[in-house]
Amino acid sequence: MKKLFFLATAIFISGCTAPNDEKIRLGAILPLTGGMAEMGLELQKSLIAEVEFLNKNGGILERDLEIIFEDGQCNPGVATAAAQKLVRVEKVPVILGGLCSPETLGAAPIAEKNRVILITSVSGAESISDAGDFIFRNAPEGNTNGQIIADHASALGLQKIALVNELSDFPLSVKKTFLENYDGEIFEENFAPGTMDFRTVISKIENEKPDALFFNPQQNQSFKVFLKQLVEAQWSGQLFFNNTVVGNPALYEEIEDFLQKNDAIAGSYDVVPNPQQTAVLERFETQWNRPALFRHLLANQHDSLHLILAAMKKTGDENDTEGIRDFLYGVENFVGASGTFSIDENGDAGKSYSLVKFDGTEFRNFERKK
Amino acid sequence: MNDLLAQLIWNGLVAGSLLALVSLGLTLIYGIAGFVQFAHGELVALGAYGMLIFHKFLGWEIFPAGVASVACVIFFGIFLEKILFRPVRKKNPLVPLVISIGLSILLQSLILIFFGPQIQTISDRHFESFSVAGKFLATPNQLCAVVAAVILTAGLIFFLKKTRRGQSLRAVSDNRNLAQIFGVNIDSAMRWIFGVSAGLAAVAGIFLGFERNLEPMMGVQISITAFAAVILGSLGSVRGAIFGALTIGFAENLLVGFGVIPSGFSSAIPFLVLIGILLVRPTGFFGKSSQFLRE
Amino acid sequence: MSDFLKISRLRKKFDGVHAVENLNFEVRKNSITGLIGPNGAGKTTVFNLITRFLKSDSGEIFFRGETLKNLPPRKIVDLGIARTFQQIRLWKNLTVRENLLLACSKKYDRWWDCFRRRNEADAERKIDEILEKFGITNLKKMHASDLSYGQSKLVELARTILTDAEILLLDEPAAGINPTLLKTIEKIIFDLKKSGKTLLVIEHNMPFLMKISDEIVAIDGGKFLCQGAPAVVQKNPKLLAAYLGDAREILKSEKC
Amino acid sequence: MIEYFFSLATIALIWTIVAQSYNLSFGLAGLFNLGHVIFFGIGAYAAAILNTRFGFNFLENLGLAALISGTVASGFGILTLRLRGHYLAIATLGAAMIAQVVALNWLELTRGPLGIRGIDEPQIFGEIFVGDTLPHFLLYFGIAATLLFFLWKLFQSPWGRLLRAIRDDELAAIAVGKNIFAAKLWALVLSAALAGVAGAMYAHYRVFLDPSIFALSEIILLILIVVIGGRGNFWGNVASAFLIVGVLSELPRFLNFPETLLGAARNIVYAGLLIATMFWRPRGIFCRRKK
Repeated sequence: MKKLFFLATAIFISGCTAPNDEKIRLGAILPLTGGMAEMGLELQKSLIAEVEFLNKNGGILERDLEIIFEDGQCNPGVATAAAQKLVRVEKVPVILGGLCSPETLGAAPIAEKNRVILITSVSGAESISDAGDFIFRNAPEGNTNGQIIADHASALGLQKIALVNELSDFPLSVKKTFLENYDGEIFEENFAPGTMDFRTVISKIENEKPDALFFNPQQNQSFKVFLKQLVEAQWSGQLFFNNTVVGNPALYEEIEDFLQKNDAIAGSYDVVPNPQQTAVLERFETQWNRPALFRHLLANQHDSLHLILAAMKKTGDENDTEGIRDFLYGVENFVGASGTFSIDENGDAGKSYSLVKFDGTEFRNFERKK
Repeated sequence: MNDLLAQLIWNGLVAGSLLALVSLGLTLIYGIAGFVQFAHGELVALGAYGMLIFHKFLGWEIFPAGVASVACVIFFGIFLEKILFRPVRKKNPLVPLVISIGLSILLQSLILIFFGPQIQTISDRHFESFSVAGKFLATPNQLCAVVAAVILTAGLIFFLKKTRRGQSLRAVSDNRNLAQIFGVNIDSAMRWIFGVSAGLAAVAGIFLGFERNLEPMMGVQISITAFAAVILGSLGSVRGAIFGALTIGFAENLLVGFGVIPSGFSSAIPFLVLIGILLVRPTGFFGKSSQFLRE
Repeated sequence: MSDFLKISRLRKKFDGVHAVENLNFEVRKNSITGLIGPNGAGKTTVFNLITRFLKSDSGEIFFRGETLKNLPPRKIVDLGIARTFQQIRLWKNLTVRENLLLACSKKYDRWWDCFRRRNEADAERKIDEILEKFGITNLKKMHASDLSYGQSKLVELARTILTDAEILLLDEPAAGINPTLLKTIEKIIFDLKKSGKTLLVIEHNMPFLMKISDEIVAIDGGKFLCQGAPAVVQKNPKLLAAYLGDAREILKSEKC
Repeated sequence: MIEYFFSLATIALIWTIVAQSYNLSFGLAGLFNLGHVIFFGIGAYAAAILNTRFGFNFLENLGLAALISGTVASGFGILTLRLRGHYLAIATLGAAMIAQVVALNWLELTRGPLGIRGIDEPQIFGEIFVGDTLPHFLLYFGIAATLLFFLWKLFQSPWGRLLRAIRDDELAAIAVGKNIFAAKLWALVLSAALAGVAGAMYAHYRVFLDPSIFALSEIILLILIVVIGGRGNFWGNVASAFLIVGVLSELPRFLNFPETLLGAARNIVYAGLLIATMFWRPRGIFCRRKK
């Protein structure tokens, strides 16, 4: 009976989807479940809206565009399996890369080995820069975030800062540069991803009476719980955040005045509103009839998509990944929804962070004290 | 302003009493049905999400919404017992345990699909925390949680010890066949136990929802910690569950508070305490030391 | 050697209840000794103490002169003391052959033996021989869970014999057995005695026990009552009081 | 297309070894140990650290991972083998949670959440790198076959029979003079060593490793495989590992479920399978129904 069984599964597998070739197919790996699903699904919806719009206006190289989404779950093992399926079954030439760094790092070796372009618009871990020749990053590296906040803290003359980090790759790279650039006293506390009870950590910090508190999460889920418990602990003092909390007004419900009172400052992408960006947000709103969250990430992702499409237009053949790779390395002062940037020899878009301050409803740019 | 030790003790008490509500349900089910119900955490989550529906979406007041949410979870608990656990009651305890693991994953996925992955809060209005005797800060929600836990625990113990129905439940948990011979209706006993434990879980869920906001995976974390509490106090013993929950609640807060254990390790504390106690007493704190032939 | 198995000043207390108190008795080599007493007299506890399943509070047990103090229970069988249980303990998922094989072959009990060439021929032979004697060879391939109560009793007895221990502690071998099967068990016990084995038997079936035992030890409430030949012990007033309570009238009318 | 199924099959092979080793300690010896993924994770991390920091190659790592997991298991066993039933289960589940937190926090050793990157592809006899999929699958198939043969011999040996007896009734085993503690400890150590080897193979295959290897989802996947395959049933577990890891975990991907429901869909498939098996075939779906 067992022999029969093995035979059956083999037949069943091979008979599956055969790739049709009239559409240009791209892959995308995003966390569609788990802690980061909120951000992942938002980016997915934006991509769907972009593709809808492009296909309505003639598509690319006179063919429609299609994006195949795979769930990376912020887990390297799952991301590798997803990349293998995209590369070997769907045979996509380009993968719009992982959201969290473990996803990108899990998928990168597969893309590199099969000469498939992988471009991430969010992952901040430094190790992505040397992950491979076909691996690109259209997002700032995590550590610049830590640097500008450290400089600003020194500028404000703060002596002692409490640093609360989530044990994930992006926050750790932010913490590394923050510690390198800030010479005042540090009181550090770490928490495991998914922690929901910060009361004890907050009581410990209040007992240390620091001048400021730098909350450094990977997922903004923990921001909402941490802030709620911070308000209930009647905290008062300067607040710093990394860029993951920017761009999602839902997070700031009923703590607007608390943030403003403690003049909350966060690192964020240097996202100057420009026509392309508003167009992206409008397309999202028409498609999903609600305003978009994580607007700065959507702008980045839109630029990554359009970089790829521009490269394909130039090479005339979407499967010529070497051609696309060379085009990308040659990108100089590309004007996109996330501003103008060029790509360096590591495949990074060399973007930088700027500081934004909470003005009652949103984190917005402000001129920093020199 | 306020003194750290008092604040930590209060945090420990709040965490401990919420954990006690969850652990009581677990130990009752083990006492009577002989297996650790893995999906108990999801009932806690359903209590919280029920509150979200009634209070936030339907706009009911807190108290009626709470009662409605608890009632729904109680019926759901009884319904689960009827369709999933009754048919396998005769089988060895591993079978219902594995079914409850499957049920746990199923409920998590359903919550994820219906309520979405993002964090949600039950009430928009914020709780103003107030200082108690100048020593520590507490919020009204925490206070109600501790009071509710004390009342419910005392009520449960009274119910089990004094009332006829309660004694029949204890008889069933002691020896199911014997109780059956003396005319105790096993099915109704099971309904009572699963209903009561689901109710306790829902109440804990509501307070947890106010205390820490809602997310689809909130059930897993609290139920694993409750497993540690129940085992630590030794399975099936009510005072063991309460003792275990309070020990873990205080250990988590005091050890992290005074830096004995770095806060990154806080989720491992329940199990460090558990394994420590099990080394000394292999059947939990209140367990009879296992004579070879007795067990 | 007078006392083959000697219990001296044995005491065991279970949270307040004196299960066994200051018990002394001996079992002569190659004898069949009955151990009787009303329910709850501590008979099975004595078995558990001899086989060190339970640790005694105080007192000693001597087997062929050596003390059994602080020996782990698994070593007791190697010394030559084997036992059966009040409720039958067979391995349900194993076949009868496997149940018996485990008792007699100790050679290949380590995991790296799985690579050595094994010849369990002699063990197989011993099993066939004893099944033949018990008349249950047809059960060899059956799963232990499918056996009837009587068959399980026989298989457990066979398993205990196969450990070829010198002294066998039988815990109610005749309980719930129909008369025809009782005959086989009786024959088996007499054969064991002939082949030089010693038996200590707990039994409530008085006629059967009186018939097979050379000597009877009676205990009640964990304390020693009397020891002697079956006929003598039967008459002992203390024993009757222990069993039947103080019903003097019944005593007069019954010719027990 | 075929290459993808070989890569899936390689993962299924690794999980077959883990499931079969768990089948030895949980299925055969009845050690209700929910923390078996600890040994899988320790083997993976041992191989990752030894390879990236000390330059041990693939074959050496297999041996060393087995050794390290085995020693950890012996210490672990001495502590936990006195526990029974649910106490053993929850204590070992707790140990797995502790292992995850330690792997997350011990930055010097495991680089914490950054994970360990750049583990070499497996290579055998010096420099033959087994890079792409087919030779990779063949190498892993060879290793898996030898390990499974060794396990099969164990299952059939008198020692295997002794373990099954201990699972049914410990006291009877003591009464016939068996050293049940040693047998159970060896069962745990052997199953841990094999899980360690599987961990090393996983690390070298994935070339990237992070603490999620100790996650609850891995524990549940392992229970699912052994429960479907049938406790103590050798071939059942091989088939169930391939069915679940090879086919079912990728099924939602193939049936183009709406992307947003992909993860939840897979969990629902697992949950349904778990509950259905327990209702109709508690002894695993590959063994003949009890007569």
